[in-house]
Amino acid sequence: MSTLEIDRVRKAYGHLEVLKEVSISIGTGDFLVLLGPSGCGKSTLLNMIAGLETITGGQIRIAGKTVNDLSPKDRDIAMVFQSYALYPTMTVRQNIEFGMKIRRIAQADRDRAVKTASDLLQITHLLDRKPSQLSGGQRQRVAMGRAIVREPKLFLFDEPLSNLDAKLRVDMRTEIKRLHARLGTTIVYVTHDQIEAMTLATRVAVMKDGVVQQLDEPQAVYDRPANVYVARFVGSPAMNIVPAVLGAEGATATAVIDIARRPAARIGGISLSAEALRRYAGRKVLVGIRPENFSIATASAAPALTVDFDVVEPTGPDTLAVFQLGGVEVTARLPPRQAHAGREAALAVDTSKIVLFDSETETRID
Amino acid sequence: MSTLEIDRVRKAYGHLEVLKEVSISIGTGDFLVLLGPSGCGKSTLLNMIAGLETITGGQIRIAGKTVNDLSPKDRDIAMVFQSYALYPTMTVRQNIEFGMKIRRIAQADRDRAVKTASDLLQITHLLDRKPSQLSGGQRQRVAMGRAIVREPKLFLFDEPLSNLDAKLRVDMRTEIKRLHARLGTTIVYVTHDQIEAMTLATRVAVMKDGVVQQLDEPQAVYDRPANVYVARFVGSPAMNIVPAVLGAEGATATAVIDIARRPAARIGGISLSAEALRRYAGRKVLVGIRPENFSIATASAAPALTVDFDVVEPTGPDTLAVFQLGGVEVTARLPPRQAHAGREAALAVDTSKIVLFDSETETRID
Amino acid sequence: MSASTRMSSRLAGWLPRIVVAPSLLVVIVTVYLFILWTGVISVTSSKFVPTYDFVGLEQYVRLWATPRWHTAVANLFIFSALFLALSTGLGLLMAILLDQNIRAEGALRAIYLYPMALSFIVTGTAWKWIMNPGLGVQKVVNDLGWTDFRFDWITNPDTAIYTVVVAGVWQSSGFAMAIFLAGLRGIDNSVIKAAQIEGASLPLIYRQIIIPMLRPAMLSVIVLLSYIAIKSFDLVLALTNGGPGTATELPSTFMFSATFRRNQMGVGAASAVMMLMTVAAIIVPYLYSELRSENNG
Amino acid sequence: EGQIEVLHHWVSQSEVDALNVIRKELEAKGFEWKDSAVGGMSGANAQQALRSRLTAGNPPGAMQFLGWEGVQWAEQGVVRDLNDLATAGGWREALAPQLLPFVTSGEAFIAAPINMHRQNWVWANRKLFDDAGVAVPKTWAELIETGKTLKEKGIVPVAMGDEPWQIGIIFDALLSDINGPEFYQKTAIDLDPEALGSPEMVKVFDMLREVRGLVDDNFVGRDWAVATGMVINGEAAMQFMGDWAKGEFLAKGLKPNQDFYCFATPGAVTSFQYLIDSFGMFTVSDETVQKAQVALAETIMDPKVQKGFNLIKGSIPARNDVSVDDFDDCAKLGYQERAAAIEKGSMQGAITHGFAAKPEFASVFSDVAAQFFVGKMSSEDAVKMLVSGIDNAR
Amino acid sequence: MAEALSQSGKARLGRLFVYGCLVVVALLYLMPLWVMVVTSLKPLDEIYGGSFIGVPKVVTLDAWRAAWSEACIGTECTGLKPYFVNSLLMVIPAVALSTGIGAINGYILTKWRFPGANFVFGLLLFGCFLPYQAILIPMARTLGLLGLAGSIPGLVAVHASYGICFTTLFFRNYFVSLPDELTKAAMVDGAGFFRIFWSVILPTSIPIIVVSCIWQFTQIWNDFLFGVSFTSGSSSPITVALNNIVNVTTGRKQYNVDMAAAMIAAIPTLVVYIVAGRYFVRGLTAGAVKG
Ligand SMILES: Nc1ncnc2c1ncn2[C@@H]1O[C@H](COP(=O)(O)OP(=O)(O)OP(=O)(O)O)[C@@H](O)[C@H]1O
Ligand SMILES: Nc1ncnc2c1ncn2[C@@H]1O[C@H](COP(=O)(O)OP(=O)(O)OP(=O)(O)O)[C@@H](O)[C@H]1O
Ligand SMILES: [Mg+2]
Ligand SMILES: [Mg+2]
Repeated sequence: MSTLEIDRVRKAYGHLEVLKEVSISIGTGDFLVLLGPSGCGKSTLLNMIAGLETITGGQIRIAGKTVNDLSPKDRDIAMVFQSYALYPTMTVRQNIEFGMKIRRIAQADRDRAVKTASDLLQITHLLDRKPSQLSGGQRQRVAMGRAIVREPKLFLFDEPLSNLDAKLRVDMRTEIKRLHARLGTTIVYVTHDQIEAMTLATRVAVMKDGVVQQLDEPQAVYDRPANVYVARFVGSPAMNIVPAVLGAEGATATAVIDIARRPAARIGGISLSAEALRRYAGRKVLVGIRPENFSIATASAAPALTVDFDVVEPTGPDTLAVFQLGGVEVTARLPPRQAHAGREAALAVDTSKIVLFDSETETRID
Repeated sequence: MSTLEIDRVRKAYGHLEVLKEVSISIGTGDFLVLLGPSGCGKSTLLNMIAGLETITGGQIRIAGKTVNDLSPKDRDIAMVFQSYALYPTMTVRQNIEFGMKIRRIAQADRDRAVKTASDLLQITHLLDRKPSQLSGGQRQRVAMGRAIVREPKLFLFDEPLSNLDAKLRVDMRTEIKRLHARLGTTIVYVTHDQIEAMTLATRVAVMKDGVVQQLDEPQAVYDRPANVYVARFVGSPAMNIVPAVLGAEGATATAVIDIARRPAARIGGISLSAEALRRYAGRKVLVGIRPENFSIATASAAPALTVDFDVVEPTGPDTLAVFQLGGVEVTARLPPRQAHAGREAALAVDTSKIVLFDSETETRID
Repeated sequence: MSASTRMSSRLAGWLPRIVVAPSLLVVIVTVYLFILWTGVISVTSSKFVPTYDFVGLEQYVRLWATPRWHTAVANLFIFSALFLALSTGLGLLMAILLDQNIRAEGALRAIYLYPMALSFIVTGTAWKWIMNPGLGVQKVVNDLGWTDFRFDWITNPDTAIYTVVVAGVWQSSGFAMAIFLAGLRGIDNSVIKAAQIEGASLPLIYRQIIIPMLRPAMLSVIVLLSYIAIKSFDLVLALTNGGPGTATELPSTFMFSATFRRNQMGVGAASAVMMLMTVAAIIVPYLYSELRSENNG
Repeated sequence: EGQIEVLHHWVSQSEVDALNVIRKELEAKGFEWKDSAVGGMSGANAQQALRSRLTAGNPPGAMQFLGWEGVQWAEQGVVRDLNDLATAGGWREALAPQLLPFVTSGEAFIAAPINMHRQNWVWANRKLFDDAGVAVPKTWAELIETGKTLKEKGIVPVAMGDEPWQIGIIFDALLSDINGPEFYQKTAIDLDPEALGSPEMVKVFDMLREVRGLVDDNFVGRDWAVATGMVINGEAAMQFMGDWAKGEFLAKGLKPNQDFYCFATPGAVTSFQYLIDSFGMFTVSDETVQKAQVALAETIMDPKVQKGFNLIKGSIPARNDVSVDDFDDCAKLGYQERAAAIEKGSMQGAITHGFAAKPEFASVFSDVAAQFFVGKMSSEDAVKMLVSGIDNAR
Repeated sequence: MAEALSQSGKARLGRLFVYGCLVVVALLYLMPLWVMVVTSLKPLDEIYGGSFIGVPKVVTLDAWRAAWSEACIGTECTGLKPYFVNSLLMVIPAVALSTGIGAINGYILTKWRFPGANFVFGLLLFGCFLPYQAILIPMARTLGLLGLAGSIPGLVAVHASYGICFTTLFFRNYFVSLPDELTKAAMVDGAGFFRIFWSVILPTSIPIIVVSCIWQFTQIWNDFLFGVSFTSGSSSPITVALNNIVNVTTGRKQYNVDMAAAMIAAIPTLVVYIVAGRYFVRGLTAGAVKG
């Protein structure tokens, strides 16, 4: 268990800069999730932390000690791979033991460690099978078992759940969360699935093209995304980003949004700093509204806009309604059976959750 | 566009019965989703509809005509596969044209059809690429394009989205939904992802081990699952199934549920037919509660039970809280920032959404 | 799981079988019927040309009483074992080395593979010279000053078979290399990374993890090399012509000379049957298990 | 006038030049010669090709026969009877009676012999002999002594290769030279078990072991012509080889008796171990081919052709009645010794090239001799192996 | 996978070692070729003078010229030229036939499986291991009956028949890894048995076609046994002619011509290996790996 500091780290393959001055630092017991689309450099960064890739520039410190020049085995880390990377010719037990064998740990200690880990992960009955005889979820557990027995300072996970089916993914997610709670080890976890990031992390680093866009607690990233990119990437269905013109009404702002074949909608009571209000009044901005912040207008929630539903998708617990707003397609998450395709509807908006972005730089306006 | 009747269809591979008297019938323009876990026989059934597998017993009728002995090309169907099955050596255009070429359709007509389909799917700029040069989502569109140009009576989809990543899956889902609305063709769609089933279907057939468990509208399947299996399979997180003892209170039922280290919870006001009430009063039943039907108790929603939260997973729009109830693990979906791990909480339950199951047969009690 | 399908008309359903039938017929005739024919010859008294008088197992008795045949059988085992072991080992080693991101990989690969392309009718002569103590390697090394150096296996009946092994390995190890290389290219990178993180050294990673993972490639190498070993004919003829004496006789050369040089067609046929039985004893169980496991999987 | 395909295994330069004498003569008669050569393995490849072709029902018009091949094919009834021609051409009278078993089958004449090689020659470098002060040996014991003398001088006494047939040449010679032609008859031809297992046979192997001592260690894989080259170059003193080796000396411009010696392997009775090449005709239905067959047979037996052919090939004519005046000294010597040998009964077919025992037995001789020569087997064991091998092949 | 391994400072020494090994092995492998080349460039006298594997004192191309167009094969002094053509006439149809048939067999055995398909495959596969010496005579008889004896078409038929075993193995193992859905999609599109094979399956099989062609080309081009058994004279393939140049018993060997002839005979296979070698490994990777 230890801290991890990534200090202006760069990585280039020839002329191609894959990571550009990435700086992240987390404390003992933190669960850092690197979140970003494919090719943004997540795995590269993780491999650099592991010592599997050379570092072009900057420093990586584990527990305060610079590890730039240490080989993987001297960094006291364990890693779980997307493909699990189990040794296919060894049994589960041999897979878990392998690292200990190399470090010449006595048989009795090895047995004890295997027992503890396999009990924890409920794979004791699988110890004598080969990986090919396991299901995806079981393989995943074995890969974790292999990591756990090392008792490392730092756990690294590279998209460990993306090969599992939806159902299993949810279960294993909870399991990893529980494991983290129990072991308390510092974890770096790579994923492109924002739900995983949200549920697991204590800290999320959203990356794009080798640059960290935002580093924060998950709910903060969700509620106050640093820019449009993060806003769109985190959350599903994605945050709706609607062009609007900002008006000042006292200390709060009002967004004026065009609606096709109807009068423009006016969403008032958006809180904003006085300075920003001054700067953006009368100018074009981007309004971010999460789907769950729409609701069917009732007595208590006054209607802010009236729209025509385009497509309606019931998901079971909720219904997703798609409609046009400000010239873009917008999704609202509503309770079941309240929305019907092709019908007109009056919607309310939870203005306290609205986020505004500069229409040029696309960064958040506070 | 046409109707599809599957009439007591059976399929056996040697001694292994894969489908056992499956009967499903849908009308013109319906969107039937076959939903079930891996290996339950979904693909087999779809292949039988397509004519790619022989029928061991029973009849399949398309537009009222028995097709048991017709070859695939004579059934007037089109099919989209999980792996897309694009012809790797042909360009996108050639892929889409291939079926028409075989049916000796004139070049001009072919061009027109390709144009229409590719415009519809926004792949016109990709027409001269090879499949290997396309992204997953683009490949998916091409596969659909290939199906669309056939203008078939029936579209068959075999897990068309399961190779896409989460984000893209959501987008393509909406697209398919829209396509169905636009073309109005009858569709049979195979998936093991319940969200897809819920959002797309007009009719869902939930299958298990070659037997149809429930055939109904999606929301009906969600709200009134035929048995515990369906209840657990549809919805994520799954419906909580909690053992309880049923008590009668006037015309409604009360479920009495044990809670560890606390007094038993009594959830009253569950509506039930008089006959069932009589039969089950005082007996053990299974109570089904969906995660979203829990809420933090307030003045208006009276507390039904007090529990200790075990794990808390914020997902962004919601927070999932896990706790023990009736000896099983139960998940509640709550608004963000309202739940904290290790804390006690008073929860309310929306009793109108509760479903009861026989504890032996596991079928729903009405 | 396959697209085994039905078609509307009966004929169409039979089409695959009809198309595969001629090949099957050809193979049944040219392989199985001919094997049967050879089997029949082996129980007749045929000498110069086939005669069809049943003599029981007399030719087999004769065969096993021929010292030359014993030499041939013993040699087949020595040769096959060494040839397989060395070709596989060397092929694997070269494949591993070639897989280290080598700059001139294409050229090197071509060099290792070219012996497969040459007919042994003449490369045999080149090898004969190279291994001749008075002309080849030994002479060169002796001339360089190491006068004690000996490489005269080819002159000694006890060691001559090893020269055949050397030439055989030279010819076939490149092919093994190609298959192993293909296997290595298919191995998941992250397995190696995982082992590295666990602290395994490179040789250890190869020994404990990668080489065991090459089992499918290993199987095909062994099958194809066995095929080459069993058929080795030109190799022996060109290199040693069975000599010195009869020291490098193999069953294939024995069969040929019994049938065509010694007027013992019956004995030749008997030796062919013995060889086929050996091959079948090895190959049939292997085929059976391979095809069965595929059905299950 | 007609076309004839001739299947043969003569592929070296001198062989082909000699063969061209026949071909030209035949073509002068207006026939076309279609050449089918299959070299290698002392004719086994050609044999195998022939067998395939006969099995397929597609025999060539004519085929070169070595040893018992012709007779064996005749027994299968596929060879054309040339009796009419033989009678008309007086073949029987012109040939040594010892040859007849190889060119006749029953009453029928089945092949036309073109030449006769003597196998048991010794070729020696005269200069080396003179320098060492040794003379042409008169007995094997002398030969061994001579060899040892030469060996002390750093000369390889005997040049040879390890091929079984090269070893066989020496074995054949010893078989007759040590124990006389009758012993050769009893063992190599009659396969008398008693003679085969006799102490005399042990002596033959003992002597063969002595010869081994005269051969250098690099003999493995050495071609006979390379060995001849060693004698020519003065690296080696002697070689046991058939008269085809003579061509190598003559090609270098060396003169018999002046630069090199040619003498028969030494024995109490000088033996003449021969092999002949003959051509047989297969029964075919095509009449033009039949005509060509007759023409070819006549050409081969034409004394003029035999002379021309053998002048090139290094052998002597199969016919006894062809003058050898134009031939070199070695050939003349061979011609004379043949006449003597016919009388003394020491003109005998060579085992090694299949003119004594049938192939299944001949190969046992060659197996045993070769294994003995290259290995460390005792003479007694070799004899035992020979007896049981011959028994097994019966 | 190699990148994963190469890193760190001391790696340099390791790489030196790797290159060292590779080059040494390569040199050993080239040794026979070098012997052949230098020998082919020497005059015959130099060779018989005792210089076998040394550098030539006099370099001459006479041997190459002789081998190509002057050397006598029997009494026909045409060199290898006409036989080279014969071999081409034999190898091209034989490779095409066996590859084509193997491809369609593999297609049927994977995509149109019928009861007993595995058994059929097993029957074909066992044919790979037949010692050919054992079947020469029956094959000769069969060719005679078919009227194909002694001709190039006959030889093509023989090679194609035995080639089927190997090519079927190659293609089957490759096609097993092609998704069945491809065939299904084409069927739904209305394509029939042959159309699917021709338009969908075959174009995806380039790597394995290359493997099959290389293997077959090498085997057939270098075959001597069938060539000598089933052809004669001027219809012989190049290996038989080569044998006739090389395999001299009671004549004098022309080593330089022998070596030149051998290399001429090997040129097509060498070219095939070098040109297609890249696809060879790729093709093996793609599917032929399973025995
Ligand atoms: N060895 C390499 N040489 C050159 N470029 C590379 C190399 N390895 C990775 N890259 C590039 O670096 C970028 C980042 O790769 P990386 O594997 O870190 O992405 P990622 O975020 O893990 O994506 P994914 O979600 O697909 O795994 C990509 O554009 C990739 O093409
Ligand atoms: N050719 C076959 N021979 C024997 N059994 C088969 C064959 N094809 C499929 N099965 C079996 O039939 C059952 C149903 O298979 P099917 O492919 O229809 O499942 P599925 O519901 O589509 O699953 P998945 O979601 O994994 O695609 C499985 O148990 C499978 O093993
Ligand atoms: Mg990655
Ligand atoms: Mg399926």
